[in-house]
Amino acid sequence: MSTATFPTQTDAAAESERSLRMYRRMVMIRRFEEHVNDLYTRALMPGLAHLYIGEEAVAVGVCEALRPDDYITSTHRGHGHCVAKGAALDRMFAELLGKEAGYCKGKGGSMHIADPATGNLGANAIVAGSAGIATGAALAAKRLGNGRVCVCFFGEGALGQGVLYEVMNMAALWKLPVVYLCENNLYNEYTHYSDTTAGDILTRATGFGLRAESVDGQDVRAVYAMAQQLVDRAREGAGPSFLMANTYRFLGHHVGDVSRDYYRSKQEEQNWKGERDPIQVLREWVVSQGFPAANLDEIQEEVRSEMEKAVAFAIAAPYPPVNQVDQDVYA
Amino acid sequence: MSTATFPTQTDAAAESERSLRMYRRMVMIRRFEEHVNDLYTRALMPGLAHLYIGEEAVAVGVCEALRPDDYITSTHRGHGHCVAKGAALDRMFAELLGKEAGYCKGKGGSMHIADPATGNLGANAIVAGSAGIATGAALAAKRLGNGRVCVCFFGEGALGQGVLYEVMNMAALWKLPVVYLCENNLYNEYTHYSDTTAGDILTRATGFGLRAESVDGQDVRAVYAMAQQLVDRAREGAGPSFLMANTYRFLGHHVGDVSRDYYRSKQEEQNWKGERDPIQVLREWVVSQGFPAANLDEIQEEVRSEMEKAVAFAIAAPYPPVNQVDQDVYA
Amino acid sequence: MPETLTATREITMGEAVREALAEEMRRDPRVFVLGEDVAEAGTAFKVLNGLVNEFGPERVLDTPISEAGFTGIAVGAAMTGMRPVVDIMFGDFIGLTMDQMVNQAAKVHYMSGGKWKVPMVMRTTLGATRRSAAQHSQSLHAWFCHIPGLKVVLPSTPYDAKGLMKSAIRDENPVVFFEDKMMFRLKGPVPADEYTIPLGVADIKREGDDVTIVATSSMVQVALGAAAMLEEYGISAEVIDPRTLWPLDEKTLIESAKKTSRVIVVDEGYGRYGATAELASVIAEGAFFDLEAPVKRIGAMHVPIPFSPPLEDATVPTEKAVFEAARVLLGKN
Amino acid sequence: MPETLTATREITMGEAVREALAEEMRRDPRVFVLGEDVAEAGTAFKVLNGLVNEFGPERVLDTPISEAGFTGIAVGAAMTGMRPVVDIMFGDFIGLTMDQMVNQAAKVHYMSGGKWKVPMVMRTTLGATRRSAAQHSQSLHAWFCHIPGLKVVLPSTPYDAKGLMKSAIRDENPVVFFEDKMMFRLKGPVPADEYTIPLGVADIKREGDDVTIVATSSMVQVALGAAAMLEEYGISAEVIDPRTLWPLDEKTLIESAKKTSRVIVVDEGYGRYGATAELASVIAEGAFFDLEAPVKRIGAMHVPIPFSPPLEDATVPTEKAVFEAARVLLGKN
Ligand SMILES: Cc1ncc(C[n+]2csc(CCOP(=O)(O)OP(=O)(O)O)c2C)c(N)n1
Ligand SMILES: Cc1ncc(C[n+]2csc(CCOP(=O)(O)OP(=O)(O)O)c2C)c(N)n1
Ligand SMILES: [Mg+2]
Ligand SMILES: [Mg+2]
Repeated sequence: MSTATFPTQTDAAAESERSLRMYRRMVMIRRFEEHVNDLYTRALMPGLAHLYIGEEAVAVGVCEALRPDDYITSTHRGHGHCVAKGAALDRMFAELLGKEAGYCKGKGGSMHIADPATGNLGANAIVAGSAGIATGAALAAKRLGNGRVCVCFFGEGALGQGVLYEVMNMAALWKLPVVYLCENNLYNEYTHYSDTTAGDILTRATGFGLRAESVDGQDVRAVYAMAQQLVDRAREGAGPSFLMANTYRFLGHHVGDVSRDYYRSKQEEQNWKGERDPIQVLREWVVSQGFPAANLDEIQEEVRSEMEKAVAFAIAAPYPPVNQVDQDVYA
Repeated sequence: MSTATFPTQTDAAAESERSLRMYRRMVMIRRFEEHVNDLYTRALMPGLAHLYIGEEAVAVGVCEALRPDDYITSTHRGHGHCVAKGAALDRMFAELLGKEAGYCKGKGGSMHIADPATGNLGANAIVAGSAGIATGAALAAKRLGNGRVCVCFFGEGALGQGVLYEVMNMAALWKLPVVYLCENNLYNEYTHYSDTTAGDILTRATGFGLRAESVDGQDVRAVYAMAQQLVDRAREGAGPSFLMANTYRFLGHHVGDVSRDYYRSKQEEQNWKGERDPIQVLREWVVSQGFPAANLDEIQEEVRSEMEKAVAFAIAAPYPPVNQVDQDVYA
Repeated sequence: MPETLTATREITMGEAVREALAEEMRRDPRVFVLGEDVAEAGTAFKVLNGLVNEFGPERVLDTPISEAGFTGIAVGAAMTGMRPVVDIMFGDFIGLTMDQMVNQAAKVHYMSGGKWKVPMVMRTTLGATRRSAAQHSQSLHAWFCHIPGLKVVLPSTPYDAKGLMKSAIRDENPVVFFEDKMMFRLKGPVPADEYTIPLGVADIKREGDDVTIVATSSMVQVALGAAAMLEEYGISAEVIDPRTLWPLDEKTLIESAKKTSRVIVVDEGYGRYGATAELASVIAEGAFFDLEAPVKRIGAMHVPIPFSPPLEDATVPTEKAVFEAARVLLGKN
Repeated sequence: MPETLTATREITMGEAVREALAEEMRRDPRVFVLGEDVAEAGTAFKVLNGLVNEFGPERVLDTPISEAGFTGIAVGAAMTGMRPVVDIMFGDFIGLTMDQMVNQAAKVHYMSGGKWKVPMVMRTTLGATRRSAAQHSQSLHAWFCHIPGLKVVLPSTPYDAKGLMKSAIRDENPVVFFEDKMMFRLKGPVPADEYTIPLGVADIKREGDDVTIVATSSMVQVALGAAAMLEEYGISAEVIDPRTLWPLDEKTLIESAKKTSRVIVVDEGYGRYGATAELASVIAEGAFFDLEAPVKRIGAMHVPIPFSPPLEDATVPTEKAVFEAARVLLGKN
């Protein structure tokens, strides 16, 4: 997990340390999602699973710019955000399997992981559903003067929801420390975003008084650099911003979405996977900096075994007793 | 009421004819609202009344650019729109008094006047509540190929409502013949719009892919000219637009809002009333064109007596019988 | 179901809905569908698969993720000559549309003194046990039932779904049509010939003498299952499906209650302040002096719907719960 | 009301609400109000007049006209250390907030396995007869009552309003607080000393033996008026105000029903699928064998609320209607 103590990018040692940390996080997310796919396919995981594979650089680059006590809100495609913000893998898997040891005691599942300890206000299964929550957390941070920033992750599909503009307007009026992080992976489910999004996305944000930027969402270093600017700015009281990270989900909208030809070509998928894999992009950069590839492989290995332990923990964990069903309705 | 057969502005005779027609309409609205104020103060009118005095040029200039079968949607401050679109005064007053002879048989009242005969889809007491309806009417017009255009009137307060952006996005995607007409009278009830509106209004509309313009809302000729452009454009299939008319309500948010010092100065009101009265502005122009002021006075006189008849009709009209209360719930 | 049917096939509930839409779209060019991923994707539940091929993308219109916006657009289009069918993927999302449905769609006709009409249908879903958690599992139809100006339909079989959908589309009013997500693959007999089912007529799904089970949507199958179990115990249960909660066929419910003198009402909405309360009240009002016991209400547990399978299962009314309630009611437990 | 009160003044319901807010804002710096025109204007109903002078514009925060957005902001602020009181000017506008209230506020605690809490209050209004027509007159509290995770308060006197508002603000859950627009000027005794009223405790507004009238909010005064009329006919009516519809004090309702054996439930929401159905069902379930007749429900007529005064008046339950219902129930008509 990042802490606010790292020096600036000019420090080469810190930069390579950061790169390795981000590499590890991205690999963690990738492996996590592969296990989810596997658990799902083996009918061990109930419900639906929306995988983040291909988009890892966004969550990791952004969360690298955050303090542990900063807030995030997440989406139906939220595993990556949770991992990037520092969630424990075993408790995440347990939640996905509906086990009592999960982050939400099994009550939330894949789409609702929340964790006060890592500032995770919760994934949300309503598209744009957390825009208000994120903005409110920023308002509270400002009022309480605790210096926290909130990042509101959402897919470009959320640009269809009016509530997003309502809260961006208020965030701008009140100069709230919030970054609206639009993960543009080109598709709202099975529909290309150009069929659902008129005009120009960044101009929209500018029109509501936000600083608006876009970034290559497959380049974790670029994401980090831009996110850090916007987070710093928010923390300093300069107000909200909007960052569009251009990315791509390598797999289906959810695990069951396997025949995708009717909405996008295999060629398109191949291009992204082959040329724009965020893990590969970072790996190439790291190696180009003279860092031995073996260390990266070691990271991969470490993550692999960590992950297997976490999965085993979750599989072995018990379901919540049925009498817990009416607990936690009221505080 | 306008018809589409008038020649362009270059035709001087037509232009002066149009100016007189617009003058008459503005005076009608002014007189109408004065009577409303009077009826309300005399406790003859139930409920609340939101007067349009000061903003007459907007409704009149815009509706001058519309065909009789074009649609409008209106707001809580809707009397002006209804009159401008050609509603009968007696039935309007009757509705305001809750009488059976009213446009809605007394069921709607001041905030819900609707009239298929003049293409009035209805006033709406939910801020931005008719944005969806207006856009849907434009969709139907396009599908049915009837060449109609819809103008969606709303106050700048409606810019706070997300649904407006949702439907503007769809209107732009589908190139619908709709004009979003923002009447910026500077206040959302008792709050200045700059306290509720971040960024830049026209940039917002541009960001959603709409052609965006603003116009002096006190100059009915300017409003008409700009509206005609945008309406023609919509009718030709070039898609939606957004027009902000800068205007001012001369009186309170509603009839009971008499002590306004806490949110705006008397000086501000005086400036607008003294220098930017839309009726006076047009009168000066008409006179400057060599048209005798006596004719304008005659119009005033005609409107006055027409209005008195309409009010008398409404006062004399009976309430609906109570057994009508559960009629019209279902079609 | 009518007595004489030629060429009755077994089709699924999803197919029945699709057929209804396709037939009405052929019959009436003003009918069109709009919603998220309705076209090529045929909705998240694939219920509309293929419609876009026949009718094209203008009549099977993909929208942005803007439930309030496109519901509002449907209201306006309905007022001005079209007959839109709005698709709201999950019933949980109706919260986003309440202003459009309740302050606009439901009131336009009345507020305009009967001048404007809003002939539209909102199709949406209800039902839990898909492990979809609290925001994708609710059965919120009670909200709409509360609102004058709306009609509310909850089909429980393919036959009903098709006939009721056709009536909903032809209705001159806003109609909300709730489909149980878990029943899309349920098969049942559906005539190949054209038919409609009027809104406001309950259906006796099973005749019986000892106890009346009034059940809606997903709960009809549950009630029938319970009735079968009860039969083994020598208890004869009548199962009644109101089919439309508004208009409500009070007469059929009350007559059955008078006959059996014991009534259970089962609905998958939350049990408190839900549809069961109205149904129970209507029955109590109409058959009070014939009832041997208070109407027994069974709804979803009053908790947000949990993800974990054993917890989720505990929140939904089951055959066993209905079976046991009936035995208690009859003093045979 | 407690027995021993020092320094009880007569204040209006609006003043009582304002006092509650002011006291809680003094007590707890995390409490703040947000909504449209709440600051200088003190809300459309002037209930918050002066608050901004004491607490400043950050704690009495004017918002844009964005009900969904600022309700969502309140949810997030509540989760992260603040205690927001959201002001929704007219209860008719809650349709815009349903997703935020129901899918977010109500479920955050449960979905997070009890980790996050949402201590917020939504203040809004109900009640007709202001000639405000169909979009500004509704009493839609039944929607929220249906949703697990929310609490719903409907005060009927200045005393209750103050004590319940203070409890609502201190509650760790989302609470929706409905105030009757027509009662803001109603005066009543309110102690100067600090007090709170727990949520979930009904209040017997008037004791009686022959018939129980359960009434909410605006209808409590109507019920008391009817009770006075009944008294002249020698009928002794008990008037019970549940005060909170969730949690619901079932016991008090049922005990009174058992005592009088005849019950009327009056609520200003639409009469179908509304609060009266649940209250009647709870009473029927708990006191069935003591009831002489079915619980009589009286709600608003099932029509959009009309503007025209004679029509609007016909839609709202009146003293006379309650009086007559009671006489019918007692066979004394
Ligand atoms: C309010 C709402 N409408 C519809 C859905 C169904 N839905 C789930 S994900 C999704 C697409 C979201 O697209 P995007 O925001 O781009 O996120 P992505 O899946 O691409 O990460 C939709 C329509 C929903 N969950 N919530
Ligand atoms: C959804 C909704 N929220 C709040 C209100 C209360 N309200 C009525 S008019 C108004 C201000 C509207 O301002 P604007 O849109 O600028 O129109 P104007 O009154 O200036 O013409 C408000 C907040 C409402 N009617 N609907
Ligand atoms: Mg996407
Ligand atoms: Mg304004």
